[in-house]
Amino acid sequence: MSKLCTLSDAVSRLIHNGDTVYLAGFTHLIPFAVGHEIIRQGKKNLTLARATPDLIYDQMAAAGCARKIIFSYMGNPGVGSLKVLRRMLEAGQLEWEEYSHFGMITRLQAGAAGLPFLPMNLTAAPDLERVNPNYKRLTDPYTGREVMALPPLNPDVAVVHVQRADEHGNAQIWGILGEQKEAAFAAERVIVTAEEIVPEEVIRSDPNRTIIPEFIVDAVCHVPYCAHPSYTQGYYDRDNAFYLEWDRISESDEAVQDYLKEWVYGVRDRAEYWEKLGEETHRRLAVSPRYAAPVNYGEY
Amino acid sequence: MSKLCTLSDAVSRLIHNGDTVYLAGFTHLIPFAVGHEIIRQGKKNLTLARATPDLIYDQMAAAGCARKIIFSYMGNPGVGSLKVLRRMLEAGQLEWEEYSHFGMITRLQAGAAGLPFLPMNLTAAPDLERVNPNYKRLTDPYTGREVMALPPLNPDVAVVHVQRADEHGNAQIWGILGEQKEAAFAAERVIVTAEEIVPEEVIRSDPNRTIIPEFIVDAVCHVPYCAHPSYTQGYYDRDNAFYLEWDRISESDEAVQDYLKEWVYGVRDRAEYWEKLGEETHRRLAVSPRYAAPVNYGEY
Amino acid sequence: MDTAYTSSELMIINAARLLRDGDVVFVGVGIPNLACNLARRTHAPNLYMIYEAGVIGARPNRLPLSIGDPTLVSGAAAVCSMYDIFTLYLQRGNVDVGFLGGAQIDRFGNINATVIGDYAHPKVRLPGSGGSMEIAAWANRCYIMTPHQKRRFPERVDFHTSAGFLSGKGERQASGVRGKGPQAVVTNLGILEPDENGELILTALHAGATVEMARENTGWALKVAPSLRITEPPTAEELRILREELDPQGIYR
Amino acid sequence: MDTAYTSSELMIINAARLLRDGDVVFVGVGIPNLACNLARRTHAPNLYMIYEAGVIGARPNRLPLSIGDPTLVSGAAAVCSMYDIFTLYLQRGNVDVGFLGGAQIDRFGNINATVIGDYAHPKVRLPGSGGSMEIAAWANRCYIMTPHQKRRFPERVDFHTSAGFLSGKGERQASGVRGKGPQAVVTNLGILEPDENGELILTALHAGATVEMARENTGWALKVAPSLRITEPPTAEELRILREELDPQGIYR
Repeated sequence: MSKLCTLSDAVSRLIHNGDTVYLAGFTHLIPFAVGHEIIRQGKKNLTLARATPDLIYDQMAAAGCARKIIFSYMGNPGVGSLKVLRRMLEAGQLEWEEYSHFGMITRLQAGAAGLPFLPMNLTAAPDLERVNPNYKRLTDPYTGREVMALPPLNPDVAVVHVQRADEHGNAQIWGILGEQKEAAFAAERVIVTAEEIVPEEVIRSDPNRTIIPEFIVDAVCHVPYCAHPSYTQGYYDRDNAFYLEWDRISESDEAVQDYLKEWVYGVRDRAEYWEKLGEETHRRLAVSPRYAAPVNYGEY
Repeated sequence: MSKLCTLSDAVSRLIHNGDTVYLAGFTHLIPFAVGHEIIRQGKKNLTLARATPDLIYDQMAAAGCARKIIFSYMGNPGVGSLKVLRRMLEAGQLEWEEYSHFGMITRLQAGAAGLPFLPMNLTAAPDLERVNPNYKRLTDPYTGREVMALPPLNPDVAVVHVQRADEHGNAQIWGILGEQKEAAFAAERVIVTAEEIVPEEVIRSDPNRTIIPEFIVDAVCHVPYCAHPSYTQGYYDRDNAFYLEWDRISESDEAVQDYLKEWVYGVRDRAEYWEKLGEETHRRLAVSPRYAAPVNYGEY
Repeated sequence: MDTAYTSSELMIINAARLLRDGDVVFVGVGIPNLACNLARRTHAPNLYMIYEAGVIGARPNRLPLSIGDPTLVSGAAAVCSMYDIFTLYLQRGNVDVGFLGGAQIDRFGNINATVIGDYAHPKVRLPGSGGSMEIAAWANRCYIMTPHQKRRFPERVDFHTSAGFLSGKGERQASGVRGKGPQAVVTNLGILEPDENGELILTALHAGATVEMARENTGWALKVAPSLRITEPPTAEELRILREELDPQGIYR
Repeated sequence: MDTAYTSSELMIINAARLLRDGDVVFVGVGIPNLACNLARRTHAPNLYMIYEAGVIGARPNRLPLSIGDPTLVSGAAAVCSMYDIFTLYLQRGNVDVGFLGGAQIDRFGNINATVIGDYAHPKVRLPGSGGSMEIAAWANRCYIMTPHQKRRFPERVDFHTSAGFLSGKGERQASGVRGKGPQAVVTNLGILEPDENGELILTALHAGATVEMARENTGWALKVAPSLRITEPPTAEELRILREELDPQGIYR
């Protein structure tokens, strides 16, 4: 059964006001186009969960989509701080819930695995445990020593961008894997966006590459360049210049709103956004090929 | 640093009498050649751990290598029972420790992850918990409900057969993954055997395919056809005829000893074993190619 | 074509009919595998087959002879580790149907695949749980296919390898396990299904079998459903697919 | 070549010298990345670089500008998930060295990367732990690189994001965490190392820096090691590699 639909349709149908959403991707494959579509559709009161909120949650928070943020590193990767979120947290305008990276992905892993909690070794750093009551202590029944635990995180919706998927939702990723698989299995609903929609024979030629199986996927959207200014390994480079530029834009609320007006509200979809970026940017982000060595599965 | 050595050298140097060894592979990539070399070197008092002991532990137990077996399914896959192990267990000649598959791999995962235990949801089947004191109950601190737990399994040695590895030990697998990665990370020492030793550029052309990184590997051995009568995806087929034949051989201890005499003690190494199998078997197990679709990582 | 059929064919065909289009099925080798492939080729084209070896959406070109046969992998939709298959798929609740087997199935659908006799000094040492302890607990529905023999259907199993309804449906529900438990036991004589207490009762007979035959071959006082029905005989098309396409060598006939 | 050098170059070169051949290092971006790459090109050719993004054995062709830069992946030995990198690699004890940073480092090497002021009503909201809470606990050894400023070296951190020696070495040892904790803090003035109680004391000065400068820029009564040494100045070769090969655009100069 084909689950192909437009991104606008997927967001309107599967993401509701008040949902907890997880736009997955650790620096790689961040689904910016989906964040922008959520902004355009004016979704409200979302809980935005991501290990690294990155620029996309700065933008969504600035657009008024967010009620709360769940995170483990609130920085502009390689640049500095996320100034919109920082201002909102310092001003008490946004609820938050905070973990270390390992705590965050432990919650996702528990959610994906259908477990009521997962243990972690102690870290001797007490303050995050003190301020976040989700951290609990347990006694290891084998050694009598204490461990920390966290409960599952099961977002209402996970969004995962991938290099290629078939129309059923079987999806393949290479490069940095981050928490893509865990977020998809933990979530109640899954939107897959893909650089390329390929015949299922392509997916089935390399089953070990598949991260997400079709039957947990609700919508498949063909969204080339979905990840810009983040990147898609093998398809286009990270736009480091924009990450630096955002550091300046996000200095002021006015500049942020101007940015949203021009680059989010002012374009219909990702195709128009990409075209608007212009040929010089396209050239700058283009990548020459470097192929994986062949792999033979054998005809059995 | 190259870790290439002969299999005989690796077994002699890294596997000691009394060790707990984990020859990994769920039906796929079972390192039969390593089991045979362990038999030839007369290792004693081993604890043999494997989810599915398969024919190789039947043979190693028959050869007198084993003191104890740790398992979760003691069958001849697709055929019936493992008659040597069954006779020894029924006669009280071998200690054993038993799990479900999930219990077994939960122990390996805890061992690999450096955790003192991992929880599992209850199964309402009480008897395995009753006879194996390693199963313990915990109270989930979030819901107040009970869960089961198991402690880590950290074998002294894991043996993992792979399609290809570089001389440093970076190893790649495709096809059924079983518990290969978990066994390698859980173990204190790791022996990698490979169908092909390839230049590190081949491995590094496709880093997402790498299951085991070099720095946890102690020895790399080039052992083509290591897995027969099990198989290596893309390289040769499973020898179902031999799995059926073992069902007959293992009816009697005499036939088993005759088999060992001819096919284990009677050959110097795997190359001689494979040659002895003969051309008709080689032809029967040959596989025609079916390649994975190309994947572009990009030159950055 | 010979329209007579064997006990195995009868069980396979009746089990296939229990599967629903779109079901995600945890498949074993042997006759459950044939039942699933038959269902895919008849009324359930979207049946999704997954294997405890970590293979997802397999489309085998030949009859797989073990649960880890390479033909399951070539052309599959995905492969994952064993830890992932038991957590992300099974424990998370993504598996609709599991097939179970064992040496003993008792009055409440509990299964023994571990030992006959005392555990520490077994009379017969069986293979053990494998995946079945968790499949029986966490798959939404389970089915069992077994020859109808008194020694296979004791009042109570010697060893409780995987859960049916324990001592009754209430006990399973109170245990908090997520699956609904065994929904049907398909034998060569008919079909047993749990009643409202979780006790297996005779709900269907195959043409030619009788209530007396079923009772004689069951180790407890077998109840008969008021709505006892006769199963539809295998159709020529079902037999053709089974014999010509799925098991041309007749390995499981 | 200009053999004068910046504070950053001085810190990078001195940190590089602390790495040992064969170390498995959890690398961050920025100056720790440069220190590791410099060590690989000088005395530690077998340094093994891994990244919290799940990249193992990276050999970047260009200077990575974020921890998830695609140049880290192309040509790497392996890629794994974040859950795997924090469990199989870090928690399992496979990581020899971690680099840490933060807004505050206190007398016992504890680090604050979370907030200045009250947590619920922060004066300054910092990025938070990321991987550092677990790196500080579980890597065998940790190093810190930071400019030597009084506000960065308070007597006690406002928020305890990651563990140094807590209130002293005994307390860390009693906590049962596996790593040995921070082994050195490299600043633009010199190097601080933990004494037998886990208190950071001045063990080295760079040429031109004085004990007084270090004391004035430290928020606690800084002790000086009896064996205080002067670090070797950067060599021309170290500066050449850093400037010509690793950071030709001078981004981190």
